[in-house]
Amino acid sequence: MARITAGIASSHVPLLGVASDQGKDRDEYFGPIFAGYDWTRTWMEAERPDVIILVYNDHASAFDMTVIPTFAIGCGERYKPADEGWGPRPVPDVAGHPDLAWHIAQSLILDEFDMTIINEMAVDHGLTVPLSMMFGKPEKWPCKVVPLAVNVVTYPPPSGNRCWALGEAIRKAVESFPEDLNVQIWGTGGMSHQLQGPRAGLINAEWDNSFLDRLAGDSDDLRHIPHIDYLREAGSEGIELVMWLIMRGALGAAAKALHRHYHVPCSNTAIGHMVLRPDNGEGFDMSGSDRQRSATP
Amino acid sequence: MARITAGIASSHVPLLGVASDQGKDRDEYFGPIFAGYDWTRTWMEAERPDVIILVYNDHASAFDMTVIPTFAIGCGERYKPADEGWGPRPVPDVAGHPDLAWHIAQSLILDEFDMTIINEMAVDHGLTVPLSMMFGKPEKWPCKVVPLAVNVVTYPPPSGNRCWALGEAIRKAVESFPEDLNVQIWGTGGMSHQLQGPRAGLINAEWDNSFLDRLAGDSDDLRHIPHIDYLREAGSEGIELVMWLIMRGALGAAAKALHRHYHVPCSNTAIGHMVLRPDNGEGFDMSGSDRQRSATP
Amino acid sequence: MTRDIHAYLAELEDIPGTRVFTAERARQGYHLNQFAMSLMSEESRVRFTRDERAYLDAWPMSEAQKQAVLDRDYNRCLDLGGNIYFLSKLFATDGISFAEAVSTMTGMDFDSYRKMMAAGGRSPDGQRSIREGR
Amino acid sequence: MTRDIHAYLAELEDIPGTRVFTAERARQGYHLNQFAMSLMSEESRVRFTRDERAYLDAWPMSEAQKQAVLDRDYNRCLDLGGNIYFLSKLFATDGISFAEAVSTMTGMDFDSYRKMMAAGGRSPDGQRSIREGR
Ligand SMILES: [Fe+3]
Ligand SMILES: [Fe+3]
Repeated sequence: MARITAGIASSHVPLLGVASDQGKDRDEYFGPIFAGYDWTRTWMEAERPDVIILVYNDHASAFDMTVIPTFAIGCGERYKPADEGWGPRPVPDVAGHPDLAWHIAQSLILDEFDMTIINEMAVDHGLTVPLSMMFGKPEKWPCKVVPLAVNVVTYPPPSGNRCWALGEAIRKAVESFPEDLNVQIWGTGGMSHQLQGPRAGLINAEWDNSFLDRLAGDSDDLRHIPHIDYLREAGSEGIELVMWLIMRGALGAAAKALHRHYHVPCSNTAIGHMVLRPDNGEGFDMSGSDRQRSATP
Repeated sequence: MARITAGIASSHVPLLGVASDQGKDRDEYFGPIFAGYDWTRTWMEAERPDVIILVYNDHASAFDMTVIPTFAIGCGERYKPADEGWGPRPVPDVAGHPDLAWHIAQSLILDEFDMTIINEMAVDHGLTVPLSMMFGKPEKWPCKVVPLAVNVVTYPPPSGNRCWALGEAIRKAVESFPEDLNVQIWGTGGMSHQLQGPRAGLINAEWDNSFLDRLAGDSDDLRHIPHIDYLREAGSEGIELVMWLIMRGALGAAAKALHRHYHVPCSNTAIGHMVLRPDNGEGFDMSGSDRQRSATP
Repeated sequence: MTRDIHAYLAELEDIPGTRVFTAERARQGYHLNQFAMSLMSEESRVRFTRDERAYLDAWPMSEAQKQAVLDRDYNRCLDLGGNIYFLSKLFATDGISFAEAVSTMTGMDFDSYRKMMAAGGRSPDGQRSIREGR
Repeated sequence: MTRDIHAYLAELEDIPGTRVFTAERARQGYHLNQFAMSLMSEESRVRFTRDERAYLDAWPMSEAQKQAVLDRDYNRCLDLGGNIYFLSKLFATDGISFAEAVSTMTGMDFDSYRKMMAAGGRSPDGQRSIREGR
């Protein structure tokens, strides 16, 4: 049986991709940001997930105005980095996991989520920057990825409640997948930022930290935050945080924080990052993952 | 306030488009089929809807395997007939109603339906054949259309329950649109047919007629029919009937049948057609529609 | 409606003479279906008609899929992941009707198939379930 | 979360210095955004850079939209229905960073904007609601 062993929240600022690609990740500006991911990179070596369900939003890269899906799940074999205006990022292609992705897609539709199935698309910084933050610069990404693209650009995005519920249904779907897979789910985007208009540059560290506080534990009150509160408190692009709720919903009733990092600024944005473990009596011990993996080279 | 004044169910067999386009609609084979729509065409002259919400499925015309939306709502200005392999049908372009369509799309997303918004697409026989059946061969279609494309090709399609609930939410959305519009909703496809394999040609008149019986009245038990029952009883392509439930859900708790027509065969298919009026105390009197329309040429 | 996807999918395989277009078939038939859909323009249809083999060879389809297309063996196309709505672009290109193309999958000639349809179609009796034989 | 779309949309207009990308803006900016997105290939960027006016004239955009693009007036682009993620393809083509492009909308020069960000960013105080002045 496949199981969701961890959830990761992370900003996905495009400039972090640039910093990584140009080797500036330890300079004065970026050093403190990347340092907050060092714990996670080490931890990840022991965890060795087989698949990441990577919740992100497309930033007008794969989807233009002709087709705007609320929830799009990538069921393809392979995804190329998008050319976002300065050429594609020089990072490896992303390998999909069509077996798991189709299983989740089918299960979600039976559970009355109105998914859009995607078989071919380019993936932009929303997906590739978190991979760089968590894995650095490998020749190839060390695991498969199921992209889950959420519309947070054209209004209205899905409600926080709907996102949380989607996470809950994803958990159920993963647990009914017969193969023994170590699956992580990542929620990306945020934290507070506004990229447009005279109000651009807004940062709300207090609100962000309260959001991080409430992400762990056994309350689900984050799901009830209305969109307008994200916009007022965390800037127009702070709405991306609804995607973290899909991740959180997939961890079950309770989750504990293993690691937490917050830094201002990166470009226009407040960086937030958290590693969470489901805390519903599973008692995950990932030390076995290493052994299992090394047996099959 | 906009209101849904009627619901129409109709098969959308491509051959009916061919018959209409080639002027064979009153020959020996097609005469009895088209005759069953005569009542509706006359009735439509008095009803004069402003907009049709036209629920149909794309048959691998606008959507190929790269993108498969469960529920796609057309918010564009204009849709061209698709080339389905024998050239586009020689029928007028379909004019959209972006104001109403976007209003419905936004409302549905707030109501936690995970819509895909479409701004540009070609429309195939699933949408244009019902227009021909109801309106004949006008120079231009007499009303605007909001296309609502439902995936019933790649499994699983949405459940009957989800379709019915979507209809309920559409009703609410239409009623919150400020402009005074006469809106009909059409559910198309079906009835029993199977287009593939050794079992092709299956027709189940008894099951179809029971479905028609239960479409009117105040029961919502049709929403609970599982997919497998459609397939076993009404053939693999009989699953299209779930789209009728979106129409029916949008009529409210009760609906009365104004007209009913059933004929076997048309090509591989059982033709079913029904005109329904919401029956929840609205007391629709459409004789006013004519006056209103003739005042504004 | 069952919410267990495994039970749901298993039931779909229990219908005689029917291949439901599940994820498994959609994946197997991906390029076969995309090929068929490419016939939605006159220019493609002309190119295909002129040299079917050359046209097919531009698609990453299996040899079996290509042969099934060349043979117009629609049951075989379905077995190899084809979907009838995609394949309809192929028989439209050939200028044959939906009913005629469909009849080729039933083991009947077109005339007998038409007569069956005119007489009310194929009865569902005995065609509902392999397992239950009803 | 309010389920009334009118109230929902009205609230979105209550935020100082912010244009939320609603249906209304999406419709107005449709071709402006599609133009910007066309800059996702090197070939298009070269053509655009060589003759911006000619490239823009191939799009059914309003003259005001074209002029706003030529002027790189991003606030004006937003007023005319542009969305920042679409427009980012334009400033990427120009080779300027997200932060620099964004700073041009704030009435600050880039250096002051950067300093503001380094000092913790713009405070939300007084920036939450026009109506409530908080
Ligand atoms: Fe983002
Ligand atoms: Fe159909």
